[in-house]
Amino acid sequence: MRTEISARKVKGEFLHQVEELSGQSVWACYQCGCCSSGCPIAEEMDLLPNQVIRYVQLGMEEELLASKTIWLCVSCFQCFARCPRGIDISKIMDALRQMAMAGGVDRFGPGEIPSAELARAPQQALVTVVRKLGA
Amino acid sequence: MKRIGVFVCGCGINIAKTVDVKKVVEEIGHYPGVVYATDYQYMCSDPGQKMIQEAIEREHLDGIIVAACSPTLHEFTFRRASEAVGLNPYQCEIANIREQCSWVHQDKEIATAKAIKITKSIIEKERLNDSLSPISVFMTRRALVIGGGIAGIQAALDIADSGYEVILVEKEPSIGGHMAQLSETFPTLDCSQCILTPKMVEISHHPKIKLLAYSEVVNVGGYVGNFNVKILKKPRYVKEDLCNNCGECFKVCPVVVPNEFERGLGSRYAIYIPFPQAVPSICTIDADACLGLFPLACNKCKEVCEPNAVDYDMKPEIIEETVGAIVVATGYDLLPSEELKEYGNGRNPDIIDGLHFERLLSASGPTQGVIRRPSDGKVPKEVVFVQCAGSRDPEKHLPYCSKFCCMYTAKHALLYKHRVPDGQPYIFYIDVRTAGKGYEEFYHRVSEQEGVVYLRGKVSKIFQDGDGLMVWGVDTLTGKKVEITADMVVLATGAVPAEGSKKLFANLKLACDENGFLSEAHPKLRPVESLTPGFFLAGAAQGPRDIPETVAQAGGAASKVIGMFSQEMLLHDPIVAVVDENLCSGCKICISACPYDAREFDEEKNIVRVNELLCEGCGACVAACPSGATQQQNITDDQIREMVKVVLGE
Amino acid sequence: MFEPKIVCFLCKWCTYAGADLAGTSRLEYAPNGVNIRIMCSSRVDPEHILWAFDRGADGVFVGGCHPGDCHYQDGNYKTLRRIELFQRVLKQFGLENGRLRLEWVSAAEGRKFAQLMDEFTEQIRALGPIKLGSRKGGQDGGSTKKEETS
Amino acid sequence: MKLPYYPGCTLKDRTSQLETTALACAEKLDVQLEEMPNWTCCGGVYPVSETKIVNLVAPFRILKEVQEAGDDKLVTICDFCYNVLKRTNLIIREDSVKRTRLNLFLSDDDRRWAASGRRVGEGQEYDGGVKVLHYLEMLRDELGFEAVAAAVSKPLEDLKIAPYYGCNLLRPPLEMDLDDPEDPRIMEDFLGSMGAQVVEFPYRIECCGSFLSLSSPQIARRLCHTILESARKNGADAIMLSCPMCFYNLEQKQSEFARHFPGFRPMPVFFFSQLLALALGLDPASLGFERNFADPVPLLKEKHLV
Ligand SMILES: Cc1cc2nc3c(=O)[nH]c(=O)nc-3n(C[C@H](O)[C@H](O)[C@H](O)COP(=O)(O)OP(=O)(O)OC[C@H]3O[C@@H](n4cnc5c(N)ncnc54)[C@H](O)[C@@H]3O)c2cc1C
Ligand SMILES: Cc1cc2nc3c(=O)[nH]c(=O)nc-3n(C[C@H](O)[C@H](O)[C@H](O)COP(=O)(O)OP(=O)(O)OC[C@H]3O[C@@H](n4cnc5c(N)ncnc54)[C@H](O)[C@@H]3O)c2cc1C
Ligand code: SF4
Ligand code: SF4
Ligand code: SF4
Ligand code: SF4
Ligand code: SF4
Ligand code: SF4
Ligand code: SF4
Ligand code: SF4
Repeated sequence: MRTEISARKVKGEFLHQVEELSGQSVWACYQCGCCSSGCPIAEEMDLLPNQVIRYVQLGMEEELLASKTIWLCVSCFQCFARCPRGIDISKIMDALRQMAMAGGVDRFGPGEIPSAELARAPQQALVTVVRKLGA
Repeated sequence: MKRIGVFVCGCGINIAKTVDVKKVVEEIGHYPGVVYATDYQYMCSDPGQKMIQEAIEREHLDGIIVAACSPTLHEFTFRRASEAVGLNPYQCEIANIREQCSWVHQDKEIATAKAIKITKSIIEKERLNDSLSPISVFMTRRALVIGGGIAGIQAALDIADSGYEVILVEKEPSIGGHMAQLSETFPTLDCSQCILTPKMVEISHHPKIKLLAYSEVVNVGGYVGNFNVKILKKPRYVKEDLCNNCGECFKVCPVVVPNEFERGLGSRYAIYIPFPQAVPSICTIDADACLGLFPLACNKCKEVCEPNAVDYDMKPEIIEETVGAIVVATGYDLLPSEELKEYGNGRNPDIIDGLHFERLLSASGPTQGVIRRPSDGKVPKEVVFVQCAGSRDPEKHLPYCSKFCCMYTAKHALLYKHRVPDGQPYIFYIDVRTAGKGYEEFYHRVSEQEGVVYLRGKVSKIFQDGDGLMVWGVDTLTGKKVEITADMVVLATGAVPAEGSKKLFANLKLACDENGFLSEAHPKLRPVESLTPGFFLAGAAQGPRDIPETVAQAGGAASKVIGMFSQEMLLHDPIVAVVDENLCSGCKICISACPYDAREFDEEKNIVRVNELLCEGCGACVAACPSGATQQQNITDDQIREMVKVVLGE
Repeated sequence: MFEPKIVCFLCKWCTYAGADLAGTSRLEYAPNGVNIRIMCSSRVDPEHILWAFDRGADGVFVGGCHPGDCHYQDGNYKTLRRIELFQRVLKQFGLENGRLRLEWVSAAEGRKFAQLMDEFTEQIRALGPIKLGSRKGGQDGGSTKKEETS
Repeated sequence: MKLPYYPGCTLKDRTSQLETTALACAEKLDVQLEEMPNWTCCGGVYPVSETKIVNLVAPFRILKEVQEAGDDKLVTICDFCYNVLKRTNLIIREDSVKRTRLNLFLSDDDRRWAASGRRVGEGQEYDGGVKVLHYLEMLRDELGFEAVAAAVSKPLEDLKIAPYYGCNLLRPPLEMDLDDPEDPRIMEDFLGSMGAQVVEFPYRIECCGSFLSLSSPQIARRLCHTILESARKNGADAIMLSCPMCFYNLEQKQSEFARHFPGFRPMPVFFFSQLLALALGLDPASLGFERNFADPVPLLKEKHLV
């Protein structure tokens, strides 16, 4: 199926919301791909970080909110540190997670942490994973 | 009181249709000072002009107003006509009743009233006009060219070939610039040295060119037509006229240091010629490397120098020259690799930049054109080229596109493939920019026939991994993060203004853009002129550009200089600012208002003076002057006040 | 109907040329403004504006080149600063800021010039003639582009 | 030198060895780190969402208390706390809207506290004036690595250590502004001041996988394995780091590595403070090595450091 592109999508509410939540200017991205080449997780992602930005630019909301990528980004800021346009991609990932969760996806709860881990993982890891991936 | 004549044009019906021309004549005819008023159908036609001229003579007019079309169109026409019959051209003014009245209004009554107001306001202006003549300036018909790259060389030759003298100043021991370092040049792959060397030699032989290599411009005073230039000639410690480039001294010099010309990949002695084809072809002693000039520690070169050219006592010399025009052609440098921390921080010998690679490719280079990687001399079999290294990165490095790196990278990959047929080149790119004649075709050749693999994506990181270099990239077209283990990496590092140019441009008071490249007077219509009169721009000093564009621009700059020199006198519009010495309080407020440094403070009299050759007549100083001491010729405050009055119907 | 009197100071390189273009394009606009050609908008001395108001102008228009396009490097920036400062002075005289307007019009913007003339005329018409009473503490009338951007 | 100190929750529990050694070293170096009273959790991650300002309240309150106590610096040890506090501080300093909102938020909060009889805030605006320092930064900028070097009694001479930075200490670079994000020196210089041999390896600034060790453990494992192997390949005896999360992923989780990566050999991992304690001559038995999976003691014995 062809993907529809229209003013409704590229100037749509979705893009607006992502920009609002993340504080990032999505159209600053010129798709150099540097974020993806340095991302430590990229090989596990179904959409590369630069593709995430591109999908946002084109208003491809459904595809994005269904992607694995947004749950894999660990906010290591490597992409941000090297992005020639100064885009904090982790903020965009966070915004997308937030939107996905608002849409009812509850990706990760404390219940999903194996008890062995619960017993020894640092508090900080527990707090972080829940705040990043849980509602 | 001045005797003023007014000539109202109907422009066929262009004006007459909406403006009652007769009524204008009638009203104006009674206006104080107007001794003659008439109308005519086509004022700019021959009969029209003749009519004006006759009236000027017959009525002994001291000033005329032509109420017609915009002054942009025919001011020149009518001023010339006035001048022909002895009326000072600055006593002829235009009232714009067509573009700004008859063509934009419909109501005849209103338009006529407005035309009358416009005409009266111009009469008021004219009443107070002085007779002026263009300021003519004596001009020195000699040019200074700063920078001896291909831009400076071309400009110097073009000017000199037209018969004017040229002084060419180059800071390095030899002219040639970066083009001398290149191997073969895109898109035709002609040998850079082969096309450049004859021009360099021509410079050295040209009777009209005085070459001052190993020199720098330290100060420029004066103004267009008459610049006083101070040039520092650095001591070579070798007499230019005696050294015959026999090379005996190299054989005995005990000091070996990296050769800058080879970008450190080759070496030279403390007494050296940077490259065999250098012009002037004479030695230079690198005082920092030499075992000791003060006190003398070695003396070996002097001992063997047959013509006795070595002169350890040579001193820096200041040379003063007067020139009429200056071409600035100081070129570019590459962004130092140390700035590219994620790409090896300039510390890995096998991560090199484009100019290093040119030297490796060059038959006269340190490896005689055999591609060997610097660390161990191995012929690299997998080579990664990284485009936009530092360019197009407003966050961390250079915001702009360096323009020639897409093409030189394509060239590099191709030449590499020719030298190492079983090697594999890869090029990481964001976009491939090939806007030039034959460039796209060249790119196709490289990507299609030469087996160069283009990968679309920006490299994130390069590091030593065991024996190889790990390059982390992405291919956004497949959507895959990729890595390549390379034997050598070539960074297409971005171009920056030549080292030291910031200081030089500040010294010359030349405007630069935010990246430090020279600003042109107008990006489209005056691309080879600086905003400062008398300065012309050539080559990469204005922004990264390749050789064809550089040569074209250098020719353009040269022809501007020649055009200026071919005039009898430099003429300057006389509507400059003037200062009434009695009113000026010496507060200096105007000095900072002037964009051209045309105002200088007279310490003795405690007043400000205008250098009318520098003044461009913007009037900013007049508005700034709190005491009314400074006025602009023929647009004085009095004139404006009177015009305002009339406009408002008094 | 109140017909405002407007004095326009136009820089030779941009706005005056823009006004010429409006003419060559035969764009009709309000006739209330009369143009005075100067070399650069930076030639405008606040005093000139005062004269105009003093002599009965209801509005003053200053036109210059767009920022970055000034024929004299940065004259229009000087103008911008001066006019901004001067707006405050005008206020003290009891004149509404809307009576003085600074605009950038390029040589290609004939249409913009025509529109501005109409717009400015209407703006002044709305403000009405300068009342003596308004010379002290008169309220702010009309907004200028400048105000919006600053 | 006396400085307020913010421990954060992890240091009080799962990685208390980091705190105890850091505090012991501070004492040796004549730096009095005074744990701030009433500290709360900083939130663990800097809330990157622009809209959820409420998540900034916790770190904001911490910083405000520092200022109210009359201090202008705050030392942290955990990289995550450092990241959260430093970035929060910056946003307070630079974003006046957020600053005002947070201050308003806390003025309500003060009233609540007053009602509970615990403590009344002065109601004074917090303006971001506190300088947030990482312990390493404190050593570098406040004390100076020369002073550290001078205090070293047992130089770590033969120890080949690969310093590992991870993500939160250096990035985002403009906000953290601790060191060059691509070529940091602070850990290297720190190691140098203790006489250790620094092993630079390409993965020192690559992420360890962070919290993915809980949600997608196989990914974090792969990343950590690569990091450890790279350090080993470059000749390191051990890794030094500063973050409890990295420690968990790179050290504690080594227990599972042999199962997934045949032939894997454990590699000792130190907190920077443990190495400092060694160099300053503190009792090796008190440094918490028993908590490590990869026992560093044999290595230290071999190098005659215990
Ligand atoms: C790796 C690489 C490969 C390239 N390959 C090609 C190619 O194949 N084809 C092509 O068309 N273009 C190529 N180019 C571009 C080409 O180098 C430039 O177009 C050209 O050199 C510009 O000439 P220029 O005279 O303006 O500057 P430069 O060559 O930089 O010359 C400037 C001169 O001014 C001198 N100078 C600087 N400052 C001062 C001062 N203050 N006082 C006195 N003298 C001063 C310098 O010493 C130098 O001699 C390549 C560029 C690079 C980096
Ligand atoms: C859509 C478009 C947009 C553009 N936008 C820009 C832009 O924004 N900025 C920019 O810098 N450039 C732009 N350009 C490019 C710009 O148009 C050209 O650079 C410029 O017009 C070239 O000028 P020229 O005088 O060489 O050629 P032309 O403009 O083509 O002029 C050639 C003249 O020669 C005449 N002529 C042709 N043959 C003969 C003959 N046998 N005898 C006598 N006369 C002849 C023609 O009638 C014509 O008047 C644009 C081009 C296009 C197509
Ligand atoms: S690095 Fe930045 S500009 Fe490049 S693709 Fe990623 S987000 Fe876009
Ligand atoms: S912040 Fe997320 S997207 Fe960016 S490099 Fe780290 S994991 Fe990848
Ligand atoms: S002078 Fe101007 S207005 Fe008069 S006929 Fe000529 S073009 Fe028309
Ligand atoms: S300096 Fe003397 S020895 Fe050396 S090349 Fe020149 S002439 Fe020969
Ligand atoms: S005097 Fe200097 S330049 Fe001459 S041979 Fe000795 S070291 Fe070389
Ligand atoms: S010319 Fe090509 S390689 Fe160079 S900066 Fe521009 S796009 Fe990048
Ligand atoms: S008119 Fe303009 S250029 Fe001339 S002196 Fe005054 S400010 Fe300078
Ligand atoms: S501003 Fe006027 S009074 Fe002051 S120095 Fe300049 S000319 Fe003289």
